[in-house]
Amino acid sequence: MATTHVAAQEAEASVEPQQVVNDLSIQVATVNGSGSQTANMVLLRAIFQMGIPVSGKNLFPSNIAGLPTWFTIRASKQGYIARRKEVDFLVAMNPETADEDVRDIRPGSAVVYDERLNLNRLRKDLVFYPVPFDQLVAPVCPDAKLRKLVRNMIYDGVVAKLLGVEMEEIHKALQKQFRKKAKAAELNWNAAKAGYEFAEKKLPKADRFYLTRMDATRGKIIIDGNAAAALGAMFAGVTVVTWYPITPSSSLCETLIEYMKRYRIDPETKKATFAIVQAEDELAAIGMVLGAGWAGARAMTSTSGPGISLMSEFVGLGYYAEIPGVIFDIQRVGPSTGLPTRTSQGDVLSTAFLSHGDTRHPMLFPASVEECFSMAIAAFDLAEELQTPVFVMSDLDLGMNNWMADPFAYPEKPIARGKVLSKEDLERLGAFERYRDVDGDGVGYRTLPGTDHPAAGYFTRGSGHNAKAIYSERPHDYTDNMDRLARKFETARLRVPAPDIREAAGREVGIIAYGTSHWAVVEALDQLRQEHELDISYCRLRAFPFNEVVRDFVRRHRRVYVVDQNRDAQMCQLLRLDMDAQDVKKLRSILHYNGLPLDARSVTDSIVAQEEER
Amino acid sequence: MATTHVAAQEAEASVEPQQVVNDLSIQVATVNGSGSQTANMVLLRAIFQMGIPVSGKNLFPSNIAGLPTWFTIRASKQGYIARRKEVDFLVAMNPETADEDVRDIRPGSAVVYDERLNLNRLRKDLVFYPVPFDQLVAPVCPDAKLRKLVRNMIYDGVVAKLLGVEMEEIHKALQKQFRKKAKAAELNWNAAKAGYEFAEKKLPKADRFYLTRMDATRGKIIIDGNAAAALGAMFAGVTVVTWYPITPSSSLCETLIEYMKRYRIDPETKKATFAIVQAEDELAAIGMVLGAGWAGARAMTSTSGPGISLMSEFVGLGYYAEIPGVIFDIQRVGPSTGLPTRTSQGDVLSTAFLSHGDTRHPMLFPASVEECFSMAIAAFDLAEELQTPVFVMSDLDLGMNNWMADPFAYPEKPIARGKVLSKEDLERLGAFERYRDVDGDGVGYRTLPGTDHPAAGYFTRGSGHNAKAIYSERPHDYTDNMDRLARKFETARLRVPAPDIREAAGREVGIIAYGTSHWAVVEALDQLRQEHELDISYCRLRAFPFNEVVRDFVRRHRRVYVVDQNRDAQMCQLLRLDMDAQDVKKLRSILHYNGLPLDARSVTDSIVAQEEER
Amino acid sequence: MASTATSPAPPRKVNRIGLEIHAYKGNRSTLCAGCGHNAISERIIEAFYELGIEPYRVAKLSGIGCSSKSPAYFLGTSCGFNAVHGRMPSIATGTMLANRTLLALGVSGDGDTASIGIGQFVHLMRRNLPVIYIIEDNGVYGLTKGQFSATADIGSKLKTGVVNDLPPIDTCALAIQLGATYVARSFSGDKRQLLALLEGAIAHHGTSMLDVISPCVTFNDHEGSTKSYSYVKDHDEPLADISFVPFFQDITVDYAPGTATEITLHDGSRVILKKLGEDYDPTNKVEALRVLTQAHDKGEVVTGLFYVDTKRESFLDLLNVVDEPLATLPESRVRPPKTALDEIMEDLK
Amino acid sequence: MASTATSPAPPRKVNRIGLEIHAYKGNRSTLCAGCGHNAISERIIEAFYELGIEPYRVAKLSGIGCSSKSPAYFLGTSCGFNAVHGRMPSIATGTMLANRTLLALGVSGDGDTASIGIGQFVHLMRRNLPVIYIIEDNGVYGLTKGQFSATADIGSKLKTGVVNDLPPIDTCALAIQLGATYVARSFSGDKRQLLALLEGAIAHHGTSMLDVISPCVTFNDHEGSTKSYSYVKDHDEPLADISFVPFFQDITVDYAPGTATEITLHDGSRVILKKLGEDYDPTNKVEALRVLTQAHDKGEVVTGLFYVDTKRESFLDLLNVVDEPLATLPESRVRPPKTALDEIMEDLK
Ligand SMILES: Cc1ncc(C[n+]2csc(CCOP(=O)(O)OP(=O)(O)O)c2C)c(N)n1
Ligand SMILES: Cc1ncc(C[n+]2csc(CCOP(=O)(O)OP(=O)(O)O)c2C)c(N)n1
Ligand code: SF4
Ligand code: SF4
Ligand SMILES: [Mg+2]
Ligand SMILES: [Mg+2]
Repeated sequence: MATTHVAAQEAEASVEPQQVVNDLSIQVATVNGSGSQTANMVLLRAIFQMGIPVSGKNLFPSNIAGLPTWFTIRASKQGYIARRKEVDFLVAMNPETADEDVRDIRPGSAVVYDERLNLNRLRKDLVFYPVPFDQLVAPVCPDAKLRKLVRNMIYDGVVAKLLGVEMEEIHKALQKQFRKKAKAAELNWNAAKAGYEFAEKKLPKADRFYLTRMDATRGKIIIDGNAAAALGAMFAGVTVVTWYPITPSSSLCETLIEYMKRYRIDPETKKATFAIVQAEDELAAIGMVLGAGWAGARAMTSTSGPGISLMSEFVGLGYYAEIPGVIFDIQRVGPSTGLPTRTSQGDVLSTAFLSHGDTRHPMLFPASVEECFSMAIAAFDLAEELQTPVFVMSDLDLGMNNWMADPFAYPEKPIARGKVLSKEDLERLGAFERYRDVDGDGVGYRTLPGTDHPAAGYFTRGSGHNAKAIYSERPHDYTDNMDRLARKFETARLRVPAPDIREAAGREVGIIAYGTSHWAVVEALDQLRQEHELDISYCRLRAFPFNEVVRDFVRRHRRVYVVDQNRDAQMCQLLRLDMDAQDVKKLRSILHYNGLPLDARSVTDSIVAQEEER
Repeated sequence: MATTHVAAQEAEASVEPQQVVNDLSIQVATVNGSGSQTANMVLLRAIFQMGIPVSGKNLFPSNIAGLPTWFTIRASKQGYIARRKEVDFLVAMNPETADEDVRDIRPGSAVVYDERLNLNRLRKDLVFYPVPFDQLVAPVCPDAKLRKLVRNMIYDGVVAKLLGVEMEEIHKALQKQFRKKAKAAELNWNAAKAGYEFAEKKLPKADRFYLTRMDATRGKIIIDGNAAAALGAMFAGVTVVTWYPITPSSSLCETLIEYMKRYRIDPETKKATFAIVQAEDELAAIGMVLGAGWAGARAMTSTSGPGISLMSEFVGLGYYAEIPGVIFDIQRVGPSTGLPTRTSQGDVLSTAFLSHGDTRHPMLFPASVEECFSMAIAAFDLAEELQTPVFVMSDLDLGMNNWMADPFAYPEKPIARGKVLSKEDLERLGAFERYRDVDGDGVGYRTLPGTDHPAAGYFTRGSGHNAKAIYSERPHDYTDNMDRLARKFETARLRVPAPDIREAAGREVGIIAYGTSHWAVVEALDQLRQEHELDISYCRLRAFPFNEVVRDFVRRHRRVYVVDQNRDAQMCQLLRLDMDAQDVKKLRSILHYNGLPLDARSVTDSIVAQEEER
Repeated sequence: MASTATSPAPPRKVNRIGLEIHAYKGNRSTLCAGCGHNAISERIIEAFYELGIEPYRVAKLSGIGCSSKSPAYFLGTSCGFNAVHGRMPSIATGTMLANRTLLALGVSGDGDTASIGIGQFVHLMRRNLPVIYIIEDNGVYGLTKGQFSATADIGSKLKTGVVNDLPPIDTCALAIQLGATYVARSFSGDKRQLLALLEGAIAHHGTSMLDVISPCVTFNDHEGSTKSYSYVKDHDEPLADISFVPFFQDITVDYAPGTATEITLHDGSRVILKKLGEDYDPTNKVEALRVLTQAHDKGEVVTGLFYVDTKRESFLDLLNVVDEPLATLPESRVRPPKTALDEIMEDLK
Repeated sequence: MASTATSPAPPRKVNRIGLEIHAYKGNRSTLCAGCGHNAISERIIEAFYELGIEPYRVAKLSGIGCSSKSPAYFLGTSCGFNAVHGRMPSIATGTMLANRTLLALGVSGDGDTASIGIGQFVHLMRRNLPVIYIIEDNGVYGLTKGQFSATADIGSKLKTGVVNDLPPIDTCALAIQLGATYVARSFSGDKRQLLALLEGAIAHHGTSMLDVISPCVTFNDHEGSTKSYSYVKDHDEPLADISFVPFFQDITVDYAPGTATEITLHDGSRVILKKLGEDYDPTNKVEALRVLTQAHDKGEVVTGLFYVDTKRESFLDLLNVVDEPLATLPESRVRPPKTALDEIMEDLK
């Protein structure tokens, strides 16, 4: 049980005797379906409530119960919330993976484990804390069936004692977690206490990791990206929602249902100011979105890669027939029988050009839960202003993990519904031409079915029409229309959210990233500055098509690293297509595609290696 | 009826008094469903039989009967078979478009028309030949119901007389067209003769266009690309064919059915050595192909853009699960309610990256009917050797129009079925690992279901497996697999057909084209040389991914024009992604996207303009 | 004789909302002369005219095919959406979700519905969404030149000689089994029956599914097919003659009392069935399926209103959406106030 | 006492082709303990063992879902293909086209079949392709954590409180109507009935569709759902008890003579139905639909073999393909000779 210092296997992993405060990763290894989620959330929340920045990442299998799952909590006084590769504190609850889990961690780390697993036989360079879970759980949980569940709360107590998490915060977090279920809260609290007391008596502190109160989370919230996007959609005034269940997207619509039932029921009639439909599949889901968008609703669907593929034909129709709609793509590793519970940014390229023919689609790339909220709102405005399907490209890491954030700001701008002509407009104008580019921005005016004016009706189809929406196969009508659509995409370029740029002094090297890579990148930028004296500019893409600002960024740097969480450098490819030809050679790729969220060290190492190679 | 020479409106269209021999375009304007196809084919064939190179292009509407349709026959002593914009000889049978048809043609052209249309009132600078069709048809066709049909053959006779097409060849062509239907042949022959005789008596030659026998078509065949591809598939030994009707792809499988019924019935059992299934839709069609490919059949489907979009998810599975299959994409203008009867190369980019996740697919680009045949065969070999879906990217122009060609060469190489382990192999080896890269080319060995050996069975799914095909979610198994798939794509690069290169002396300017653009490009190269003294190198792409040879071509030229029949420069974009970064700036685009086949003049003009701008 | 005074125009014939029949027409048809689909378009024009429906209230939705083109040929001032192949049901669903005050008229073909579109068809029927779903059923793919669809009869032969050996899908039997609440079959040439069925469908509140045998004169007018004009003329076995009584008119239809089953529709209008030969009760699902299954097995075409259920709630009722169109609710009703966001944020702290 | 001589192993229990039951097992299941799907896997293992089918002849095909994962847990040495969601039928069709000597065993879920997959389901049934199609039917999407599928009962409630208000799709009624030739329903916990039905399905030549109620213990084991274990135990109303007599064994099943209907299957084996309470004739389609429609309307679960037709030709027969696997025909039989090409070229000149 004693710590044995051994010669470090790797230089940077060498064990130092100093205390490490508010800077560690806790990994809890369990099997899924064992109810450990509650214990993990309580631990995460308790640390958060102590004012320490945290993030939690759940690595779960594509099955319902019985397979290994890992939950990692990172506490970071610097506020880093990216995944960290290294584990400092392991809670080994899963006999099946315990040996490997123990083998993989750095020397000097600590291991809390079920004493029957005898893990301390495995290594000499770790701190081992054996816990007799069965013994502890029996007295606090008389109902044998529930013990499996309650065991988990015991490790919360043990970890709390060992790391210095305040038990009042555990208690508060438990209350929050269980809300009105007082009995369950009580049971779990007793278990946590039992763990705490055991550790107090039997587990002398032997590792160097500590958590102590600070004040860096005051006023902040914890939420996952899907819930944040759901809130965004609700405050965007969404009226028609269609979906088909798919991990990791389901929770977006499921959370939306909860919120809408609460906040979007007409107070007088008690009727819903929305319709949410679980469709029979993704083809139907997108079809309903287009039908609803055509008829004037703010319509959306949410899915993941397989659904995006199935929506291809319809999305192309949406592009050509110019119908608004918002599609959330919570990206995961492809294909369906791939790794559906692992994160990826693998749909970027195929979504940009989704569908046959000359099609291209605006995409927004939220990096944070705040942006899940604000970009959901922006996406609805864009879709209606541009009259085209708009994609919000989130991912499993953002969508399903819990993130710390500032509370979301209430939208300032009123809802922008684009160029829709009412009965009164038509009375004034006398007539309208659906596909005439009156304003030079490529966007025509539309009417909605049900508009009580004889000139309101028009016939919608793909590209086979002239400016008046009359059937036409004439070559010129076709090219005119296609050129207008191209013009509209140039309008999109100006309207989508601009990138977020942090300029370094030298302007020698730049980095471009998007979505969840952001968190690893900001940490890597610090590492590069501190460890390698490399000061690098950063351009965080927030949308496709790229604004001129992105081209300028590439223009004024010598080398630009593009970070992609996919194998094929998908965003880098899109940039290659869009940057000035002479700048293409500046682009280099940093790729990460093992299904785990990106970590800062991988980015740093890759840049350092490529800079040295140069 | 007399020719009036007026000042030419355009310089190059100035009317010269000399005879023009074996170099003209005949355009027949009719309504579809009026049975003019036969008359047009007979005329085309008759000219062909006179040894004059011809091509025929049918411009038809997306409807069954009653809308305008145009058939253009080009006869060219130089052997040019691309579409030519200019019409020299108009047969105006459609009252609805006649005025416009007459207005659009060049001064000095000739017009054969129904005298009741009074077209000669419209212009003074054309040669008009009025024909009293109703008067002529009655005596040769007593059955009034058939007269609408037979009228068409009258213009064949008139045109034959006026241009000098030999009536024996018309007769021979008629026989060929009607095969055993002697009565129909007879009726039509009488109509043609009536037209001929009328012209002989009443229409003195007043234009300058002539056709005379030459010897440039001996031994050649006439066939459309879909029939050629069908033959390729049959001689490739296809065993499972699934399809869903869609213009312009349907005739591929429909012709294949005809040929297979004739040549692929087992002589002893009278049973079929193939299965052809009309599926309920394209999702089912590709699913059946993958099921059959997995079980060891040479399987194919044929479709067009909307079908490709619907196949997205399954094609991604095919990529990851590594299942052979051949998909013919007879491209048309997108989307479905677009211009389904117009040609396009609009699916190139989306097909290259079809499906979510990191996917990419080999594509072959036939330019000719010969290549429809040979690339169909190559595609099956490639698909099985690479164990992946392979696309053959044809288009409406190639697939549905009639093309002159040399007879196809019987395949020299035996069928290549790739790395399949038999029962005997397994007995020798003892075991196998489905996804182990034994040969370093990224391609593993596979077994087929039904192989009588206990080690033969394995479980197929997407990317969630290790080298032994065992379920795995381990990050390393995933990246290993993805890296091997990337390696396999590098193998594809070496195995796909190499481009066809004709090098100019100067190596200053190059042109890259693919598919049906070829015919306009070769003619444009002559125009550029003759009219502008520009000697340009030509690289005809035959496949994606691009071989190193393509990169070399771009490397050694200063400016490279890429010809695309789509708005978004799709092939140019793929090249931009793949060329050396410093060469990207050499790429320029020539775009053509009005739904009509590309013509040489457009290419020439575009290059000249861009070269001057430089 | 020449007079400069213009004589008063003869009184125009108008419907109850003052519109002439012209207001219900569309573009000139580009379908083949004699195509059954054109006859159906004419009946649609009549039905909407007779019932006096404002054209702006109608949304015409279709998939792809000759049939799916036909919405361009009626109700020219209504909005229309010619979508993608086989997916009209989802477009119709979205449209009605966005604006429940619309009258959705979906037109599809047998290929569009029974082949590629059967999945969306099944689920639309199951939902009982308020929509009129017309299948213009010719047993072939007209627009792609005559391949068999999934409603082609066993043994029917294409002009190319190909014979169909798979049983046809009976869309009426399916619709009934799945939950549609107004299910009928008619023939494009049977003016009276089709008009009455259409008017009943317009008045019905829920999914109305009309399978209309509509011969393709170009590709399917040959012996052996029940969808050819001649076959239908000979074998048509009308199950029940129905006459529709719109609720805003006096009952003027003449029918033999005592042999009638009267059904009251959601809007108060009623459909009256005249019994023909047998006592057919269109509220009996089991019996409807029996009739259809037996006819199917015999290869017979039975026409009439097979099943109607006026009680089952429509999908929009189940969803409990507000009465106004969701599409045009003002911001105040679709964006919750700042206090709501504050409350939620507080809860997440 | 210690002996170096090894005592002879007890005689292994083997089936008619000399294989132990072990040869029919698969990987350890990763489904939830108590999941109905696991019980079905066990019956599949037994059925193939008892009939003595060589595992290499079986192709296991599935879509996506907990149910679709289960093929990994039986017949471990057979080839398997876990494809995409809702599209197992097309994969199965392709597989059988490629190699008609295989025995295709498709496993799907109710979401996989009745929601996203209903289109391919309909067309597979219509084709009567030789395949065993098992729906492991729990009324929910297990793998995505418990949303309703299209077979969920009206009124059943999710753990989240959401109530289903759409009628369930009856896959058996559909299959019968569409042309499947062996259609049955069972319950994962009814060992005897399920085994017998499976054995009958294996011996049947055509599409065998088995809808097996298979409770999801994690997401659907609650009151109000007919797919929960407790509900089924209480309401299960066996229509007929069937015992299977494989053709390679003596008839040893005990059943009351005089109350039996015997059906001879394509391969000569026979299924015997024991009448329970009423005189049920599984060759009568109309009656089958009546029973199912009435049960459906009453919300009852009826189990047994509803319909069997041993005469209808299978899709492969209709296609008239050679007896050998197309997949492995030698080049000489699939590439016509040069003379053929010459002839064709000549014709095109
Ligand atoms: C995804 C897709 N596949 C195929 C087609 C080609 N296509 C157009 S119409 C049609 C069939 C139409 O048949 P049906 O619905 O019966 O209509 P009909 O023309 O007979 O009235 C097909 C297959 C298409 N447009 N889209
Ligand atoms: C195209 C697509 N959409 C959604 C999903 C997500 N998904 C996986 S399994 C499943 C439902 C499975 O339900 P069911 O078929 O009833 O199987 P069960 O898990 O209940 O056995 C869904 C929706 C997917 N894999 N692919
Ligand atoms: S092809 Fe057939 S379905 Fe199409 S318009 Fe002509 S007759 Fe009608
Ligand atoms: S979630 Fe339900 S269906 Fe899935 S394995 Fe568990 S019990 Fe079975
Ligand atoms: Mg049809
Ligand atoms: Mg299920």
